[in-house]
Amino acid sequence: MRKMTYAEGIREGMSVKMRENPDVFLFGEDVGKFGGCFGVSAGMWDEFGEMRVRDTPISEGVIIGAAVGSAACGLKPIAELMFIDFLTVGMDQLVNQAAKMRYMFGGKINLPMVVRLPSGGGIGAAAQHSQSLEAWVTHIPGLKVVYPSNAQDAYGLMLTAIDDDNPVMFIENKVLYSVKSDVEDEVKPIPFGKASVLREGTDVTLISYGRQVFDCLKAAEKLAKDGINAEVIDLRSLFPLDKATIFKSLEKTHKVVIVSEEAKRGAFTGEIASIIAEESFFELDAPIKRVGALNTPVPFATNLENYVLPNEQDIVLAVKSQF
Amino acid sequence: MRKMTYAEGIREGMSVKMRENPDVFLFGEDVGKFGGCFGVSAGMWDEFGEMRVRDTPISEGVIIGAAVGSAACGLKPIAELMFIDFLTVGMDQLVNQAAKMRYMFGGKINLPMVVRLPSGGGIGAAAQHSQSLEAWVTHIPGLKVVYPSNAQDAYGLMLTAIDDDNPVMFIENKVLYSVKSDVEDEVKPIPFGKASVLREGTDVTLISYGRQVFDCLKAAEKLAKDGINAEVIDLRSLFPLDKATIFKSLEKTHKVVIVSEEAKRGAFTGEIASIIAEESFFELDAPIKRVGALNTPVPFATNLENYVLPNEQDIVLAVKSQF
Amino acid sequence: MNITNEQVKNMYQTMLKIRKFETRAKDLFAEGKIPGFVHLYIGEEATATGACANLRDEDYITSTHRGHGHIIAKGGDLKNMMAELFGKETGYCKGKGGSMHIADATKGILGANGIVGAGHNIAAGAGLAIQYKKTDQVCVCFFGDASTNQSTFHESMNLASVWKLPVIFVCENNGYGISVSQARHQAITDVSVRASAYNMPGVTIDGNDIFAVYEAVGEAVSRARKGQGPTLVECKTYRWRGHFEGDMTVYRPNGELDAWLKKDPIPRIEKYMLENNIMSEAEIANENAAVDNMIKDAEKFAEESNVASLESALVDIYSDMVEEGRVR
Amino acid sequence: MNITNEQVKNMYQTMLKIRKFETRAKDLFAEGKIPGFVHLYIGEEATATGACANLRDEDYITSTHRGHGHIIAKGGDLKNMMAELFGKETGYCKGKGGSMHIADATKGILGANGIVGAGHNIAAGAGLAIQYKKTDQVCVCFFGDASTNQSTFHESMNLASVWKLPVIFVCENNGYGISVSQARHQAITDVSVRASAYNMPGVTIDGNDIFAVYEAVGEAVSRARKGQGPTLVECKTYRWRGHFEGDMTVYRPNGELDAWLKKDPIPRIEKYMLENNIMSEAEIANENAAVDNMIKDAEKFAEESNVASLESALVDIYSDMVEEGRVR
Ligand SMILES: Cc1ncc(C[n+]2csc(CCOP(=O)(O)OP(=O)(O)O)c2C)c(N)n1
Ligand SMILES: Cc1ncc(C[n+]2csc(CCOP(=O)(O)OP(=O)(O)O)c2C)c(N)n1
Ligand SMILES: [Mg+2]
Ligand SMILES: [Mg+2]
Repeated sequence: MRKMTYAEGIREGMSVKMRENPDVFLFGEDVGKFGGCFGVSAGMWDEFGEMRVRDTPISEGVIIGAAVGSAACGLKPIAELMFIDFLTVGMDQLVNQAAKMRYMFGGKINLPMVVRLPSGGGIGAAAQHSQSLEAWVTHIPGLKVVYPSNAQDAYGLMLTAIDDDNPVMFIENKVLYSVKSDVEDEVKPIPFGKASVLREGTDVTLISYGRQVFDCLKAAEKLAKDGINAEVIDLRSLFPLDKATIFKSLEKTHKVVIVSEEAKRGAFTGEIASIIAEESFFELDAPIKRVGALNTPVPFATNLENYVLPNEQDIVLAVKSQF
Repeated sequence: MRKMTYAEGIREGMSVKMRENPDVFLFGEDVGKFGGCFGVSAGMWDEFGEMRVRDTPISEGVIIGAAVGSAACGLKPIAELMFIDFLTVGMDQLVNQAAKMRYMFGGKINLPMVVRLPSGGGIGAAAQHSQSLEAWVTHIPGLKVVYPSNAQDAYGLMLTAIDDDNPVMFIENKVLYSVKSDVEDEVKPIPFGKASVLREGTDVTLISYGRQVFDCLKAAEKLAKDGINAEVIDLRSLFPLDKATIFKSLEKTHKVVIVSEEAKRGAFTGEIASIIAEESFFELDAPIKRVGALNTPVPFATNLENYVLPNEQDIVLAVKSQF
Repeated sequence: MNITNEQVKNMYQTMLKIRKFETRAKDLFAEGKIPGFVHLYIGEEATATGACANLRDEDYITSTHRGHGHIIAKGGDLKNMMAELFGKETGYCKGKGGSMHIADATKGILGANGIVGAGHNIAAGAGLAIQYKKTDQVCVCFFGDASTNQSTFHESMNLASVWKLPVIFVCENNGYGISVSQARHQAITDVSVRASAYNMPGVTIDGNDIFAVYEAVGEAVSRARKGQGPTLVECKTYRWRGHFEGDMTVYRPNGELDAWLKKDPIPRIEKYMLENNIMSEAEIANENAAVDNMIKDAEKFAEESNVASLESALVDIYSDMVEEGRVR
Repeated sequence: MNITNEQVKNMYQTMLKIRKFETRAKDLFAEGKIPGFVHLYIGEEATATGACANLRDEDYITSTHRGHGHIIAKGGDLKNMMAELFGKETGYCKGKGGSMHIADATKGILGANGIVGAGHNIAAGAGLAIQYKKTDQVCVCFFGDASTNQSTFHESMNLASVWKLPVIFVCENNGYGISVSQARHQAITDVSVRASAYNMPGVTIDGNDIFAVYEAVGEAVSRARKGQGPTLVECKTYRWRGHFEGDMTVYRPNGELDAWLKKDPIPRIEKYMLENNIMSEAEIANENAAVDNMIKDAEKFAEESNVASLESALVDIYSDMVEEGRVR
């Protein structure tokens, strides 16, 4: 066991695979000597050289497009977008090409590519650099979407993502990059579609992923003081989604609060809520609560940003409203 | 009262405003003499001239971007994208610029712009020309989103959209373009956020919009034969959303099926379902059912496309599962 | 010119295959046998044919909405193509793609594409893969004049030039993007001038002169194979039909089509072959009959094939997961 | 050169305002008073100043992530700017935008922008509005060298040229996009060569020579005002600081910064003014003191202003709807 930051977990996952397979490479804006805007690829340029850790021009369209094209021709690209907000620039290559090519071509093509997407607010970066856009990509058949919350998961999910023969959206949380946590000495690939239960509980199920997992855990501690025993689920993989773990928990708790950092309207949490309302309705004995960011662009000023983004207090209140 | 096609309703809405206000203009690919790929602007070039019905190069980014820029400078642009699928190319200008500028600039700018988005499958146009992407835009604070199902609504909503000081996504259904329906002699602007109840019923609420409204009505007729009396709500406006009409209906029926043509995973119907599960939970006495397209890209072959897209039979079955 | 008689004959056959395949597809569309959109390449055959005559099976191409010609020229199978247009399970895409999405990985065909300009970026990616693997393959990226205003043109040209990727950008300048003439969509007449924005060689040639295309693309291919980077080759040509079947071409000036009909690349190569004793009139007639038969066979194959099973809609989304179907 | 002494003095003051505003912002960022990202323009002042000296209040500009200089040069208010950097309610954006989103519609400032290249398209839209309304306004679009590889550069240059829009594209070529030098992000050395891809005039000038900038942009402005369409003006310059505050500039070759420090545009204009008796040493000192005071006032204003109320986060999303807040 050792301690690693979340960023190191991602880096190690990539590096292990790059050592193993010469077809794996990383490219994106300033990923090279600069080490990436958030330092995630620091040192990789030294180890792997400039062809395998390659700086691109500022052209998100061709970053994703070249990932598609090179994957179609047998490589295993990892494309980094500096911020998930820049998906907007390369959306066509992702949604109309990467996600659909296998299907449109009758299954006769493999697209083993990973797109790394630093996401979320909390660093005062304002509306164009703080979004959470997982709802867009989970909506698109043909994409897989994972969102780790800690170093070990980041590492293990990255191993799986690189081995996958399909386009994988690897969403990373910017605030978590510097957070350290335990990592096993030998990290195994973590299969997609397996949530992890971070805290067992009997009274309410808190479903979350990414940074909000920590808010859920904090909320659970507070709730425990009030005699409410919360179960906390970290989805880790948004699609495929581990419905079994969710339903199993609901059979115990019969109450659920779903938490993410997304603007609440149209959030991926809505998809989870509606799956529960459709498939596990009779287990419920309270309204399904969702906690998200307010339906605003993310404001710049620290006080406003803190107000707009969700926190553990919002979760506590949501849970209490169910009792 | 007269009959108009859906396309004519849209055209009339635009033309009325263009006659009224010289700052309103339409631009996009082949909207001019060609009349638009689906003929929606047929004849407008003759009436308004080439500066006000203006053909653009194939550059969706600058189509939306120039709408933003010209709206910021006092015009009232209507930008047509040929297919909603091409939003992917201009997404940045929509999401990071149009939707956020007012907020980022502290409210000190107006962006009265309409983006017309022909949407949906059913014409054998395959995966890149058949998508329903309303979930993306409803998720973005700063955008308004409407989706008419008939000529009168298209006309009246267009009047409102053009008068609105905010970016309005005007989603149009390609299959409906040629469908005729009654239009009042004098069409008034239809306020956003007002659903219309197309059929009153007591046993189950069918919520839908666009083309699926007709599937709901057909399903309601079939259900009526089995003694199930369905209420059918046409949302017309996805954001703002008329929650009051939904909740009122549920107080009567206590059952709901939500229908759209979107790939079901991550669909806007999930947002509606989760709003109900959160805010109107205790009215429900059956699982919230959603009917959507299967979670696949839209296939080309007619039989496959028909299979993937939802139809009235799917709605009937969803309703029956609740009884 | 460095070209064998055998090559000329092959080119001729390829052009005939394209012309006849599409002429038949046009009729089948009119008869309602082919759903969706069909964009025909008739009149532009020399470009795809001349360009692809320089390529090997393991070289790549990217194509467009107007892709039949490129695919046939790169060795695509007529039967699988026609079956795909019909939406049958024996089609290249098992009926899931249709005219705009035909691909054949075994021939390096990275797909027709319904998104104008999307192929540019995919071609850059193919070039990147080739460079990374250090082979001497190339990728030819086909695209229209109007697509050169799309974002992807710029991004991919820039990337290809700064990284010296083995991509040949072949612009088929047919003077229009749907109804919008070149003069109304860009302020230039030769698209090849755009090459200088990337410090890339650029040439403009007669796209209906198959030998000019063959040579210009050939030179670009050999530069690319040697690691000398990308080239932009602009081929001036014209589409005889409307943008898609059903387009009434109201935007065309009188006489424009007629002028181009006279530049039909097929009689041109026939004349050349006759003059140079490459094929006789009789051989030409035979070749035509042979290709007619291929098209008939393709149509028969398509007609007789089954439509795909509904369950087939649920696979090929992912390599390893199948979607749930309808619970009817 | 057609320039009055008054104009030169104004330009000098503007450059001082930019330099001193940013130098102070740098320190305030280091002290933790300014959250988020700060991208400084220090060293590039002559470009924004020379360009905007040609503009009227009703002319437009679009700006970038490195926007302070453009905004000050176009007449932005230092107090509102500093307050915005602090995230206060008296800031230009009421604290909702921050450094990367300052805008001032009353001065035609269509906003700094956090998305590289986004301003290009917005500028095209401003140009379209001007042309549509038939006024003689213009729009100056500022952007960096690396942004000329972004999709928007191409789309907007093409649209502006084919529609002859009154847009002046001013490229601030400081040799880098973050850590990537120009040679590694594009295969050209003069961005102005890209103008020919759009049949648009393009020039390259010394961006640290304020008079050269003033003249080149001035010529472009007068063409644009006359309806003669857009121009690309490339200004070679250099940013003294890292890409953003905190960047250690590991990617810079030794000596590169030093060479550029010698080209500081501020002593250059001082020398010119002294030589031409436009300002004396004493007047220069006075001007410096005056600007120092403006910056102090701006800082004081920012310090003393209130942070915005939490409820203010809920407005300005739409013109006519307010969002629901937290139910805490
Ligand atoms: C991104 C995108 N925008 C618009 C379209 C609609 N469209 C299809 S083909 C076409 C014209 C393309 O013109 P050009 O590139 O010159 O090719 P050509 O059709 O002339 O061969 C347009 C506008 C599209 N398919 N994709
Ligand atoms: C679409 C997009 N991609 C990437 C970034 C991250 N980014 C911000 S500034 C910058 C470099 C811009 O370089 P240049 O255009 O030359 O301007 P400079 O910073 O040198 O003034 C990058 C990559 C961004 N903000 N937006
Ligand atoms: Mg064309
Ligand atoms: Mg730069």
